[in-house]
Amino acid sequence: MEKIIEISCFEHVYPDKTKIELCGIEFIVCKGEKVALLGPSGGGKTTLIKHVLGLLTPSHGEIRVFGVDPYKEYNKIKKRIGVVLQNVDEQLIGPTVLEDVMFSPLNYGHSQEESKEMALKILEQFGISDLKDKIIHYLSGGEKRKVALAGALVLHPELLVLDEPFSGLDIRSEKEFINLINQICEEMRISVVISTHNVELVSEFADTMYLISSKNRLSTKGSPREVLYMDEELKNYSLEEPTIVKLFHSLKNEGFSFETNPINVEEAVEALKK
Amino acid sequence: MEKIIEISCFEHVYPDKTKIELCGIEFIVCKGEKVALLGPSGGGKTTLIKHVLGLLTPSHGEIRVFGVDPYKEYNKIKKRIGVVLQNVDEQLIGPTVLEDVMFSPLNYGHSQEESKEMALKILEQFGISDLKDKIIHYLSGGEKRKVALAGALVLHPELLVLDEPFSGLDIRSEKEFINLINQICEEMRISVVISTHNVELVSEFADTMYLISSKNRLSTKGSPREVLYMDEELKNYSLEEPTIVKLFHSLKNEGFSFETNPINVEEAVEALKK
Amino acid sequence: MKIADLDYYATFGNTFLHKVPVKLKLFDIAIILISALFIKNIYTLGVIYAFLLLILMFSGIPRLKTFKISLYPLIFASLFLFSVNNLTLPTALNLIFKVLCISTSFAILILTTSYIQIFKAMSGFLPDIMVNILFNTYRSLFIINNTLDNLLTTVRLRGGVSIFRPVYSLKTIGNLVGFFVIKSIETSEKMYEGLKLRGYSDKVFCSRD
Amino acid sequence: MSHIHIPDGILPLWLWVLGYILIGIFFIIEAFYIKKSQKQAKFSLISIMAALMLLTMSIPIPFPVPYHINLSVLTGIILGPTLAFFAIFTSNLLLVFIAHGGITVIGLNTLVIGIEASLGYYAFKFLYKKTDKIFFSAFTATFFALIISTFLTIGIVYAGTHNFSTFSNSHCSSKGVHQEKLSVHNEKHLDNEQIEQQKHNKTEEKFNIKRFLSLMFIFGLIGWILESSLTGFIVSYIKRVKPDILHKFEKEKDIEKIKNENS
Ligand SMILES: Nc1ncnc2c1ncn2[C@@H]1O[C@H](COP(=O)(O)OP(=O)(O)OP(=O)(O)O)[C@@H](O)[C@H]1O
Ligand SMILES: Nc1ncnc2c1ncn2[C@@H]1O[C@H](COP(=O)(O)OP(=O)(O)OP(=O)(O)O)[C@@H](O)[C@H]1O
Ligand SMILES: [Mg+2]
Ligand SMILES: [Mg+2]
Repeated sequence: MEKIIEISCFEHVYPDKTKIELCGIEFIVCKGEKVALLGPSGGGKTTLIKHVLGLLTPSHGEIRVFGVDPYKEYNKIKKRIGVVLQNVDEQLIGPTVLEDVMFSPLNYGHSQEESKEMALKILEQFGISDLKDKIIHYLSGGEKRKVALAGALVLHPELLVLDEPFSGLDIRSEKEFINLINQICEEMRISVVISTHNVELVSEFADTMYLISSKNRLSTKGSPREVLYMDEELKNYSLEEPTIVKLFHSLKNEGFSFETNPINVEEAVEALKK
Repeated sequence: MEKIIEISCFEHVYPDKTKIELCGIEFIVCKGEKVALLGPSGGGKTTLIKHVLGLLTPSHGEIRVFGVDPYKEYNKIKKRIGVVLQNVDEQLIGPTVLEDVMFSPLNYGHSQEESKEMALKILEQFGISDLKDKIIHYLSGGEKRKVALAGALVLHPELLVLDEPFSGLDIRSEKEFINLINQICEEMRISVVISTHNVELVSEFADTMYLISSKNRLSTKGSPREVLYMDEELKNYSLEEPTIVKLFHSLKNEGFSFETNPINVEEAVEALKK
Repeated sequence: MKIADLDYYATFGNTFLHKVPVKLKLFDIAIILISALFIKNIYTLGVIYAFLLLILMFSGIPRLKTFKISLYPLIFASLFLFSVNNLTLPTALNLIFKVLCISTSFAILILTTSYIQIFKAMSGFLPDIMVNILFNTYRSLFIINNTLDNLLTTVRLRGGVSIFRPVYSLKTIGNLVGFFVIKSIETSEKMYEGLKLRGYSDKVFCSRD
Repeated sequence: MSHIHIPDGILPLWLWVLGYILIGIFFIIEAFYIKKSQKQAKFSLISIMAALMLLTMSIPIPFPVPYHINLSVLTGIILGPTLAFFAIFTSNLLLVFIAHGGITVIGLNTLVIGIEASLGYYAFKFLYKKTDKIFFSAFTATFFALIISTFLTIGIVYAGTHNFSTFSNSHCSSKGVHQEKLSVHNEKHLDNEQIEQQKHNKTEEKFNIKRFLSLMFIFGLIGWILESSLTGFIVSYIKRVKPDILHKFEKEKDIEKIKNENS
């Protein structure tokens, strides 16, 4: 399969000498894959993502995105990547929603009409056409996130990078947002990288999971079902298991045995019925 | 029991005509009680808290904190209240941790030495003495929160108000933080008001819960165990049940029956064993 | 009055003045400006001012607030008037009317027209970089305004600054503003990252119509 | 009040148009320079500083005189001596739109405050290099820059109004005479004798530059001290918390140190 992102082992030193070393296993994202990057706060998720986007360059190690070094040649690949970083507020540029979503198309040389058409289409797809003339700073947190996502997807990129897209949302909005991402990515066949520290939600959108430990090491990789049941690993990574997983672990310790490893409520009900 | 906060029914109109009406039942916090305010994003939790702190004044209704109107006479009660608001980042002012924690004592007229002593003591109690000379800016999210909490508690207030203290933390840090709050409040016998939209964690720290619906109504009140099992209510409040509760609901629908209503993993294991 | 409030009225207000095309409003302002600057007869100036007040009365925008805003430049004007030997009433009135005409017309403009529209109208004759800076400043204003609000609230909740210890208070305010400056600079860095990632090509910032 | 906004309607046409022209020329040159030196990255910093200058004005300072901070020297220190002009122009422009007055004098105001910012920058750079005392350098630099800019304002006002009487309607009849005077004044407006002579003419309205000067200084002095100490505290804070913002000054200092060690 075509590899979109390839990172072997890299080290970054911030100006204040904080050293982040993300080594261990290779970080690879293939075409069409949905990858979650799970780690505690301060683990280095944002650092990794900034390297992928060419905002930082490693002091050691090599990073390849679409086959090029993103720091040096970001211009070559920028049209193929859509991004929403941690602080949405600072990424919404246009004064109104429509103009903000039109920003990328206009800057990539599309005409005024084309851009407008593209923006309207994506807003429609997101179900937020009614927001189009609103001024950005009068939107709620959840709405801002949707607009930022629309702005990132308006040019139909091949890779979508989201840094903690759920922080600050309540559970209901989180689920809504996940559904939106899943649906859009399905439709557009986009590869996705999402960083998060929310273990409960990971299983709902990721095909593959990477763990970053609080000591800035990247090592475990696997499907959510595999990784979430490695409780030793999770402990090492100072992460907690999701509630369901914890429940089944406790039950197993009490002497029950199950055939499957459930990761959500429905599966848990099935397993418990037996 | 002595009532520290008493709010009957109030209405607030923001300058942009957004009307928040928190009526239904009385909001009462007694001495030594730990109250959680649960509601979806945009429900009005922050609005309620700002009224308690005298940052806003209602257009209708009355608010009493320690028996006075906080908007008019905040100066009388300000020493008795410790606060950490939603954005910790913007609440740490001193360049270093020690200086930040010393801020309140100095402002209330304690001498330099006294303030320093008080600050060191509380940092000790929080187990973060080693951070004391660090520059605020470079702390991690979790550490910042601890420092903010230390700053709020340094003068031993009688009431602690926390607005979404867990947002942006990973689960492990959340739990750590909850334990810290529980422990400190036990020691100091402080009443606590915490607003949150995290249903999973509520049961771990609250004696009493209030629900705020997305339509800005305050009505249900009860212990976490009672409230979290009112699934109709929660639906109305556009909140999701915690995972364990959801699991047991599903199991009941499948025809199982349980004697207890578990709200955490240990209780769930007990219940399932039977 | 804070900029955020002004912007709010401009954006969500719904008076007849909100519906007048921006270019026409700017043209009117230009006329008032020129007449205020070149007319020397105080009666004519007085009539213009009265006319502006009349518009204000019936426009449906918050009257008292607008009026208060428009008085601000008088502080400076009075400084100049105090420095005139043998000041006569006509001279004083002349200057006061001039200043008030201009500030009132701008106050009415800003309460009925959002910055976005004004900047767009101005983008015709300002260089690209200036237009970009204007739009970006407008956006920045609202982002860092939140930060400032939070900071001021914090200081208030944690004891506030007192007038009785001037040096200590000044230092606290210095720390506060220092913090604010650092936060803002970081905000600008993040904004630039956002711009870059979204393909900013240093030409277009915003659609022009 | 460290800054006096000159209200509209005081200065004559030629003067404020000149201000606009000067600032226009400056910006054209600057725009080319930015394009050439690839400094576009700075433009979000420029916007933020403009926004900062606008917002910090609303921070309440607990002193008897209602005072608002201006931060122009800080802007100079952070943005450098030339880019600061953009931020100052922007904040001036936005101030006009919130009816603080002075649309005609935007050019002149930008010029004065911009010069203040760059002077502050250079003074700070010099002092910091020499003394290595951050608070002292920032305080002195700001104080110095404020004094100079006040004199500049006074100079401009003087250039524009020493024949203030022409502006008043009450002397319409003698307009011709005054116009003549105006041209005379323009030629030798620093002629003290002339001013003395004018002063004796008690019946005439006359802009009294001395009184204006003393007013400016009385109001100014408190403002200067406040603003300077604030800038001092702010810069010290930045130095402690995020020194990389002041990086450009550090480098120079290191070079200096190395030089000293070598010699
Ligand atoms: N600009 C910076 N200067 C210095 N240190 C930094 C900087 N940015 C991040 N760090 C440090 O690098 C480490 C990793 O930070 P990073 O932001 O990548 O973590 P994260 O996993 O994204 O955490 P979070 O969940 O809080 O966003 C942290 O210890 C942080 O303190
Ligand atoms: N300053 C304001 N001006 C106008 N409307 C406001 C303002 N602050 C809050 N609101 C509105 O009031 C409602 C309640 O806001 P509030 O911040 O109290 O909610 P919350 O429960 O704290 O939500 P969150 O979980 O997002 O913090 C929201 O609809 C919000 O849009
Ligand atoms: Mg991060
Ligand atoms: Mg809130």
